[in-house]
Amino acid sequence: MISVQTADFDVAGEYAALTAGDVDAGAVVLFVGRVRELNLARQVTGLLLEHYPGMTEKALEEILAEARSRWQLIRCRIIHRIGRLTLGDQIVLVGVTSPHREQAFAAAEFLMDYLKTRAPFWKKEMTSDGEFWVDAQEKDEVSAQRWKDQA
Amino acid sequence: MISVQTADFDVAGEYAALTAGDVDAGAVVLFVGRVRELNLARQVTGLLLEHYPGMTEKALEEILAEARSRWQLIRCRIIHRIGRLTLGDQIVLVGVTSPHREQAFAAAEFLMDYLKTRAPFWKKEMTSDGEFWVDAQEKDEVSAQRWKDQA
Amino acid sequence: MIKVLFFARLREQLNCEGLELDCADLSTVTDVHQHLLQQYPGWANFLEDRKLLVAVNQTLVKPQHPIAAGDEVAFFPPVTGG
Amino acid sequence: MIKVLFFARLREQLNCEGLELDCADLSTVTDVHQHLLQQYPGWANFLEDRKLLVAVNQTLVKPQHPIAAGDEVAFFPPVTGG
Repeated sequence: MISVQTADFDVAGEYAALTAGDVDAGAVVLFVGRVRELNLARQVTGLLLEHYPGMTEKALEEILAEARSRWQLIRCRIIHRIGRLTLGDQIVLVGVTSPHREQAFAAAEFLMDYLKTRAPFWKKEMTSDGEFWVDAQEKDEVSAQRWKDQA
Repeated sequence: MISVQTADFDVAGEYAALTAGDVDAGAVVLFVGRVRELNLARQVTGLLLEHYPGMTEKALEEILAEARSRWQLIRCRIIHRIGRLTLGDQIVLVGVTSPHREQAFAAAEFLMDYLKTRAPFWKKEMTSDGEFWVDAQEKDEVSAQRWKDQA
Repeated sequence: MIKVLFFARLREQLNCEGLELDCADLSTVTDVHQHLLQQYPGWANFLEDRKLLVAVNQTLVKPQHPIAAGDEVAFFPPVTGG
Repeated sequence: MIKVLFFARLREQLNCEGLELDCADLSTVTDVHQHLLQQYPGWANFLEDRKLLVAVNQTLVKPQHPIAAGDEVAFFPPVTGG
């Protein structure tokens, strides 16, 4: 399931939903991305997250379908927040369950790599020197590329 | 921090402890291992987890120190349960926080791979055909070995 | 007609969220791009950024992708979510 | 004296959790192993399993590891936690 929302999310509730009533998932992997103070040597005080309504949801559904075609996943969850966020705030959650731990880890990493390079979100950082759009990082594209080589 | 315990653990509380008052950790990875019904084609009804008191804690501390020497980790948590467990029960939790997502993912996977091959825990499965000690799996040793090749 | 959208840094640089275009003479994304450059010469600095991505009907496509009436064409910088 | 411990499947096979040994003539883990085989011939089937692991003072070691009075020597099958 996919959500794009301004509201915060509750990791405990998401974990419960991923595992409730299930005895097949031996492995659960949760990833949470948060707003951190120091990014590429810039002192950050907050973020503004813009997105492309409609396309965002579509892109995330496609990424999720791709993950399901590659690994044996039981339940999957992606939540991405938009709007204004402050230090320490939760930005994104990826949760997957699988019978096998190596598949759960691979799928969660894949989802984050693809989300970071293919889903239309853009971060603007608030810093003491002003507001700046964040540049895409080469290393994120490299991370995403390794899944292609494996396909 | 490390705990070896018969009691269940609370993922929500562990997530809160990993992130409270922190604005440096951009990435949080949580892994939870659970008792699943179908293991290597055997129908499981429960597990008995034996360990080597004293050595277990020592082994886990060493594994954690090794992870901290390899990656930039802010907080780490390992909980492993012992004793009798039933279907769907939580067995193990590994939680790490890091400024960087790729490091958080790598550290969590490393901790699970090393825990599975170097920490003195043994599983006995309860099945409809009786109780059987679980054999170590070649693939777990292979998983653990890849970190050595990288060192 | 087609709908053209701009996002994030590009939206701010052009000071434009989107516009509508007659697509009678436009058959590919490249044609849309060229048309915008001719109509708004001041946008060249920003629209000629080779890193820009383009989506047609909310799917990432290549510059040679065909265009039809009713399409939604979006230009935006590399994404930075997550 | 040294303390010898057995765990999991091996503990059940030997029907023994542990025992104490005079270590005056034992200088390595291999010596301890040989001594056990001589003293308990019925254990050969289980103690000769090449996959068994051994820890001295709660650290995994190789068979040639030295032994000293007061050591805790544990034999056990490959671990299966997590």
